[in-house]
Amino acid sequence: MNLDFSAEDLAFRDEVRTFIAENYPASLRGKQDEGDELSKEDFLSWHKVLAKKGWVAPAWPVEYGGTGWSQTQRYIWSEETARADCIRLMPFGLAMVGPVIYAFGTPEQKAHFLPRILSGDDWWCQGYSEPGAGSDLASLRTKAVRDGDDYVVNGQKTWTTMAQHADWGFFLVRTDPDAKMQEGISFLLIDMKSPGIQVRPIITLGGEHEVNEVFLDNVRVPVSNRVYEENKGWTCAKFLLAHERVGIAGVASSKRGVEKIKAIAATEMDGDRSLLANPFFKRKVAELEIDLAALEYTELRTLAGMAAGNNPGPESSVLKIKGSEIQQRLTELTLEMAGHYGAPYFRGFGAGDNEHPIGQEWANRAAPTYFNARKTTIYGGSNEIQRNVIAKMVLGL
Amino acid sequence: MNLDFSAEDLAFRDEVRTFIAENYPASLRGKQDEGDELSKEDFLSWHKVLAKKGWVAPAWPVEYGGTGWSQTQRYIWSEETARADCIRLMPFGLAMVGPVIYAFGTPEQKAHFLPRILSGDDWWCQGYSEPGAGSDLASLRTKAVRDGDDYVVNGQKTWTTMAQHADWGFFLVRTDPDAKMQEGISFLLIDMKSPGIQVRPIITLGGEHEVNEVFLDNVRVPVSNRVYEENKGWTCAKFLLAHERVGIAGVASSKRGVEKIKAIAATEMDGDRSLLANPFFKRKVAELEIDLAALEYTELRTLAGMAAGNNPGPESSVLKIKGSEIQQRLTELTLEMAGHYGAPYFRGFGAGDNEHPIGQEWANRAAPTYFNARKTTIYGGSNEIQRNVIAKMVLGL
Amino acid sequence: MDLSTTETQTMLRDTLARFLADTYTFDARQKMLASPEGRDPGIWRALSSELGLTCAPFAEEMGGMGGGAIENQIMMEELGKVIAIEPWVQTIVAGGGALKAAGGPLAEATIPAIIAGDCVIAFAYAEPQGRYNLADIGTTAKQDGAGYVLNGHKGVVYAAPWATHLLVTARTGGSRREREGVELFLIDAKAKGISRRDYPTVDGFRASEVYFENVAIPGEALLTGGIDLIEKVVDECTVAICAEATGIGRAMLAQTQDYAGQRKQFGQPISKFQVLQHRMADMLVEAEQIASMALMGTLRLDEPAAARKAAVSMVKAKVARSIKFIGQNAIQTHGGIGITVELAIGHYFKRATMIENQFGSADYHLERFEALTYAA
Amino acid sequence: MDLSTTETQTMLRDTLARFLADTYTFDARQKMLASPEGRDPGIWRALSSELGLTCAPFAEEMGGMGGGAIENQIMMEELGKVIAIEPWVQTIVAGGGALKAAGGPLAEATIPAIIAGDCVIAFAYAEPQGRYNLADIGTTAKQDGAGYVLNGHKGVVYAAPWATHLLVTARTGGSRREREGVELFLIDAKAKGISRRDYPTVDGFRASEVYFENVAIPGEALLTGGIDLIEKVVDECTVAICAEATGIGRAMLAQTQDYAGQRKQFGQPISKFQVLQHRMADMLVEAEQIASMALMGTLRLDEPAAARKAAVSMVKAKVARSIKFIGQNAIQTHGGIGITVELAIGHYFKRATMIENQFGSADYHLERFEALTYAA
Repeated sequence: MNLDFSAEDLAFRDEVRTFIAENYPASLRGKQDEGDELSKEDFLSWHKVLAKKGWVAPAWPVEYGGTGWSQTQRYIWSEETARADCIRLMPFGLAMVGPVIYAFGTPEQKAHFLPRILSGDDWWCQGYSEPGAGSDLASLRTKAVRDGDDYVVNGQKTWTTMAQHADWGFFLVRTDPDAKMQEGISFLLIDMKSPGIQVRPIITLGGEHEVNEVFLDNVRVPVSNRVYEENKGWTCAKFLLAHERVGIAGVASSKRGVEKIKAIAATEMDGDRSLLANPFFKRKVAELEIDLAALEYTELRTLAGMAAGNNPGPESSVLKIKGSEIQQRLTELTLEMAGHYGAPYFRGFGAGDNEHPIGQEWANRAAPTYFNARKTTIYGGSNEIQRNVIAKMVLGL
Repeated sequence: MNLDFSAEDLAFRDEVRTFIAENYPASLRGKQDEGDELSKEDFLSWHKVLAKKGWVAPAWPVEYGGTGWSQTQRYIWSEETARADCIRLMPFGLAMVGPVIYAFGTPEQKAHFLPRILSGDDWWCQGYSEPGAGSDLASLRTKAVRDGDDYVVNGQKTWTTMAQHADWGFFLVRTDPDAKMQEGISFLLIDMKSPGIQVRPIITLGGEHEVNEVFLDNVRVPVSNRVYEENKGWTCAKFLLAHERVGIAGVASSKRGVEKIKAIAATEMDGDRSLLANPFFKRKVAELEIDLAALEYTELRTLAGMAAGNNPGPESSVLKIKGSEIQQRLTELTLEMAGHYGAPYFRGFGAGDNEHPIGQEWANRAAPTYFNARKTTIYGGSNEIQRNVIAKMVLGL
Repeated sequence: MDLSTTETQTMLRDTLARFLADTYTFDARQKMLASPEGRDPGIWRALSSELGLTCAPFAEEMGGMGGGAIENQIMMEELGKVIAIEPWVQTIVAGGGALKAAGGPLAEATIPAIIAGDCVIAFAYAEPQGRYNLADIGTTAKQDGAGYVLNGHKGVVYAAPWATHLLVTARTGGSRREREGVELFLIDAKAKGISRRDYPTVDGFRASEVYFENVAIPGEALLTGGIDLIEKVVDECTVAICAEATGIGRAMLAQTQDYAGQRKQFGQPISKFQVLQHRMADMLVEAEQIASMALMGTLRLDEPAAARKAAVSMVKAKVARSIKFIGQNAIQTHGGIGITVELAIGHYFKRATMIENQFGSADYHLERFEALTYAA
Repeated sequence: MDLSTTETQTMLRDTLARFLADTYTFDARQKMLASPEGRDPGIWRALSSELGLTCAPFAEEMGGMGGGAIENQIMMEELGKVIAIEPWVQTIVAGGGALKAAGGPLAEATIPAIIAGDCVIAFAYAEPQGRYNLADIGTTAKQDGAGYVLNGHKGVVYAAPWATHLLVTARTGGSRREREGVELFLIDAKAKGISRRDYPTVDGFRASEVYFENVAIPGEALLTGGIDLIEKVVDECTVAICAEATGIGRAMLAQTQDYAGQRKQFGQPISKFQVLQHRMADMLVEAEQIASMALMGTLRLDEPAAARKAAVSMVKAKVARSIKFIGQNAIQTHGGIGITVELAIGHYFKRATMIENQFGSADYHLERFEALTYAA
C-alpha cells in the first residue's frame, strides 16, 4: 500500500499541466476571474478543446472514445483540472446519458449519439424529476403511449438543469400505467426541438436561471430512441444514480475551494490581523480541510475497490453525503468572510456597471452562491434518501 | 415585563441565604467537597433540616405542607440552593408520588403518606420501566390480579433508582390484560418490605449502584393502596410525566456546574496559560453558558405561562431536551479538562487510600460522571420520545 | 419578576398584525421589491400617521406612548413574520433610540417628525475595512467653526435610498480603531457633498454605499455620547433584529409544517417521516430559544454598559446560530422548491441569512461576550 | 498509488482475528480485568512466541517479517474489535518503533526480546503538569559519568504494572517546555529508585504513576534522537490507536445494528424507526471516515517531520470526533442497558472515550495542524 506516484504518473501529470496551461481558453479564464456568469459557448469552449485532444471523457471505455487512463491517471486529471480552476464540464451528456448509451444502447444509438456527445454537438438535459416527485423517482407520472413506431409522451418534468440550452434530453417515462413503483418505466431520448415541448424557466434564490420546467404535450418520440427494454428503464436509472454519486463527492473541486478561501482569508483583514489569523475562522477552515481529507481517502478507498472490480455500490452514498455537506460549508465560509458585503445584490446591474467597485470581487456572489449550494444536499438523491439507502442496502435495517 | 426582584423578594433571598449558611449539614458539605459518594443518611440529613423548617416541598399546596411561595420565590429558592451547592433532594417522594397522592389519592392515603414523605420517614422508589419497555411505558407487563381485598402482583421492573434504600415504591401495573396500550393500567403503592419482592443491583459504567431490577413474585398489595381508579393509572402517570419534565431542565444546577468549570479552568494550566485562556476551551464554556441562558429564559417563559394558569404542557419537552444536553456537555468539558487524568479509575480503592493524590481531586470522577450522564438523554422519557411528543402534540404532525 | 404584557402592548401587536396580514402578502411584497423605489412608501405612512404605531417607543412629552424596548420587540416580531422591508430598525430603533438617549433640541425637533412618518433615517455606521468593529472608523468629522466637515465612505447603508436623514458615525479625533474620538451625527441626507451608489440587497431591502466629500454639517448635528452611545444604539438594533428573527423563525417553521403536511412522497405526506418530524421538533426548539433570547435581550438593554453588552452578545450569538438552523432545515425539508423564488420560504431564508451577520456575526459576539465575561 | 494489501498482511489479520475470537470473548475479558494482575499474560505469550505476530513490524535481520506501519494498523484494528487490553501500542509501536529508529546495540539486544514476548514496555512520556505537550518535561536525566541519574514523576503510564522496561522521556538540559534537551531512554522497569502507584483505568487497562528517585541508568539507555524522535514515536502511537478506533467504531456500529434489530418498542424493532436508521447511517459514515483517516495516517507516517505531524494531527482530530459520535449514539440507541456494565457496548464506549484524548485531544491536534499549515 502506498500513495506515491510512479515515474510514468509524474510524467503524465506534467503533460496534463502543460496542456492545460497552453490550451485553457483565455476568454473563459477571464470571465471566471471576473465572477461573470458563463454562457453555453463558454462551457463549450473548454469542452471542444478537450474533445479535439481526445480527453473529454476519461471514464469512457476506449472503444467509445475514452482515454484508457488508469484510476491513478484519472485521479491526477481531476486533481490537475481542479488545481488549475478549470470549469467542470456539463455532466448530462458525458457523465450521464453517455454511459447509459454505451452500456445499454443499440449499435445505432451508440453510433449516432456517442460521437456527438464527445464533440459537444449535442447539449443534453435530464428529464427525471416531476412536480410532486422529487427524490421519489419511482412515482413519476409522465406517460408514453405506443402509437405505431412512436411513443406519444405527455406530462411534466421539473428541475431540468440547463434545458434552455439543450438539443436532447433523456427522460424517464411511464410506459405501463398498471405496473407499480419502479416497474413500467422506460428510458427515452427526446429531441428537445420536437413539437409539443415547452421549457419554462425556474428562477432560484440567487436569481440564477439554471433549472426549468419542461412540459410535454403529445410529443412524438420514435421507438428507436428508447434505450434498453420497454418498462426496464429503471435499470438504466439505477446504473446512472450509482455512477452519479461517485463524481458528486467533488473532492478536487472542494480542495480548490479551500485553497481559494485560504488565499482570501490570508489577505482579508479582520482588525489588525488577517481573517486567517483569527483563531476561530482559521479553525473552521482547518476543520473543513480535515473533513475533506477524510472524504478524499474515503473516495480513494472506494476507487481502489472499483479498481479491484467492485461496482460503486451504496457506499457511494457516503461520498454524496459528505461531499455535498463540504460544498455547502465552503459557501458558508465565503459568505462569512464577506461580512457586510454579503448583502449587496449584483444580478441585474446594468452592463455599464461591470466594474462594480462595491466590496471585494470574490464577495459579490457569496450570498447567491450560498443560497444556490443548498441544492447540493437536495439533488442527486437528497441526503435523506442517501441515508435511507445506507440504512437499507448497507446496514440491512 | 421586567426581571427585577421586589423588596420582599430580596428580603426572602437574604432569609434563604442565611438559613442555608446556618443549617446546611457540615458533614454533607465535607463529603461533597471530597467527592465522596453519599449514603442514604447523607441525603436524609438535608431533607430533615428542611422538613423541620417546613421548606421541604415548596411546590406542594399549602394544605398538604407546601410553603405557599410565589413562582418568583420558588425561583429564588432553586437559584440559592444551587448557588450554595446544596444536594438535590430525592425526587421520588417529594416531586413524584407526593403530587400524585395529593391530586388523586383518597383522604386516607393523603393522611398516611404525605406527612411521612415530608418528614423523610419513607424513602420512595419508582416502579415504571420494565425489561423490554424502556421509553414505551404503555407496553408494560407486570400484572396485578384482584384477590379479595388484595392485588397479587407478579412481574419485573428495572432502572429502579435507589430501590436498595426504599421503604415504599409506586408501581404501574396491568390490571386489565385485555385492554390495549395505556388502558388497563393501575397505579399501586407497594411496601418494599412485602414478601416476594427482591431487589437486584444494576451496576452502571462508572461503577455506581444507583439503579436496580425489582422482581415481584406473588406480592400482595391491599386494594386500598391503589391510587385513583382501577385501570386509570395512566392518568396519574401522565400527570407526573409533565411535572417531571419541568424540573428536569436543571437550570440552577447547571449554572453551578458552569461556575465550577470556570473556576477550575481559570487555575488549571495549559502550558503557560490557564485552560480558560485557551481560546477554544473558553469558547466551549461560553457557548455552554449562552445555551444555558437560552434555556433559563425558556424556563422563565414556561413558568410565566404556568403562573398565568397554563399547565406545563408538551412544551416542557423543550426543557427536557436542552436541559439534558447541557448536563451532558458539562460532564464532557470536565473530562476534557482532566486530560490524561481522566483515565485513572478510583472506585474500589482501599479505605486507607482516601487521599488519592493522583491528579486533581475534581478530575477523579470526571470519566465516571461523563459515562453516567449519558442517562440524562435516556431517562424521564428519552429525548427521542420528547421529539415525538413535540412533533405530535405541539406541531400536530 | 413579571413577564406579562400590558393591554396596550397586546393592542399594538394586534393592530400591526392585522394591518400586515392585509398589506404584506407575498405577492404584494414581491411587487414592492420589483418597483423602482423598491418599497411601498404608503406602508410607512400608514404605520406612522394612520395607525400611530411609530409613536409607541417614544416618551409622551415627545408625542409618544411612553414605551421602549418591549414595544420595539413586539413590532419587530410582527414585521419579521411577513419579512417586511420597512426601515423600523434604522428609523425608530437606531435614529429614534440615539435621539432619545442624546436628548436636546435636535431630539425635540426630530422625534415628532419620526412619529409623523416625515423623517426616515438610515444608519451609516459600517465601513468597508471595519467588519463589525464599531470603532474601526476612517470617516472624519473635522471641526470647522461651529460645525463639522465630513469626509469618508460608509458601506452597505440599509434604507439609505429612502432616507431623509443619515445617522453617521465619524471620527473627530484619534486614530483608526481607537475608541476615543468616534462620534455620532444626525444629518440631512440631501446635504451637499453626499453621493450614493444604490443597490438592492439579497434580503429585499435597498441600500447604498454613501460617500462624503467635504460635507458641511452644523454643530447641532452631533449627538453627544461618543462610542458608548453608538454601542448602546447598535445593541438596541441587534436586539430588534433578534425579535425580528423570532417572527421569521416561527413563520419558517409554520410554512415548513404546512408544506410537509401537503407534500407527498412514497405514498404519504412527508410530515409522516419520523426524521422530518424530529427535524421540525428541533426547529421548534430553536425557535423557542430565539424567542427566549430576544426576550432576554429586551429586558437587559437597560443594564449598565458592560452587562448590557455581554447580554446582547449572548443573545445575538445564539440567535445567529438558531435562525441558521431553522432556515437551512426549512429549505432542506422543502426540497427543490425551497430554493426557487416561487415560494415565500426562500425569501424568508434570505432575510434570515442576512440577520446572522447583521450587527455582528456569531463569532464577533462570542468574542465580545468572552472579553467582557472571562477576565484573562 | 496502490491501496491493496499483500497476502502476508491478509494472513496476519486472519490469524489474529481467529485467535481473538476464541480468547477475547466478553466474559473472558471481564475475567482478565477482575484478576489481580488485570490481564491474562498468556495472551501476550500467544501473540508473540506462539503465533509469531509480534515480529510483523520488525526488520528481517532482527528476526522480524520486514513490516511496519501497515502491519501495526492491521493488528490494532483487530485488537480494537475486541477492545483488547494488550500492550501492543506501548511495546510494539512505541518501544519497538523507538528502537527501530534509534538502532544500535540496545535495539539489537531488545527487539528479539520484544518479538519473543519477553520484553514488555510501558511508555512514560506524560507528566501531570504537561497535558499533551511532549516537551513539557520536568523529569531530569543528569549526566553522571557514563550514565544518567533520573528524577521525576511520570503520570498515567499505561501498562506500567506489566512492564519489564520503561520508555521514558526526560530532560538532560534546557528548561521546562524547551524542545532542546528532551531525550528518550529505555530502562529496566525494576531499576533501583523506581516506585509506582498502580491503578486500573476506566477503559480496562492497568496504569501507574511512576516516580524516579535518583535512578542510575547506563549511558546506553539513551535512544538518540531527542524530541524529534519522541514526536515520531508518539505519532506512530497516535495512528495506531486510530486504527484501533477503526475496529472499535465498526464493532460499536455492528452491536448497535444488532441490538436495534432485536429490541422492540411500540410493537416493532427499533431498527424500523427512521430516526434510528438515519442515526446508524451517520454512524456508518463516521466509521468509514475513521477507517479512511487511519489509512491516511498509516501511509503518511514516513513523510518528512512537518508533513507527517500535520497529517497525523488531521487524522487524530477527525478520529477523536468521529469515535465520540459513534460511541455516544451507540449508547443512546441502546438506551438504559447501554450504560450498564452488563453489555459489551458500554465497555467499548469507555475505551472509545479514552481514545479521544490519548496522545492529544482533538483541540490539541487541531492547534498543531494549524500551526504547521497556516503560517501566521
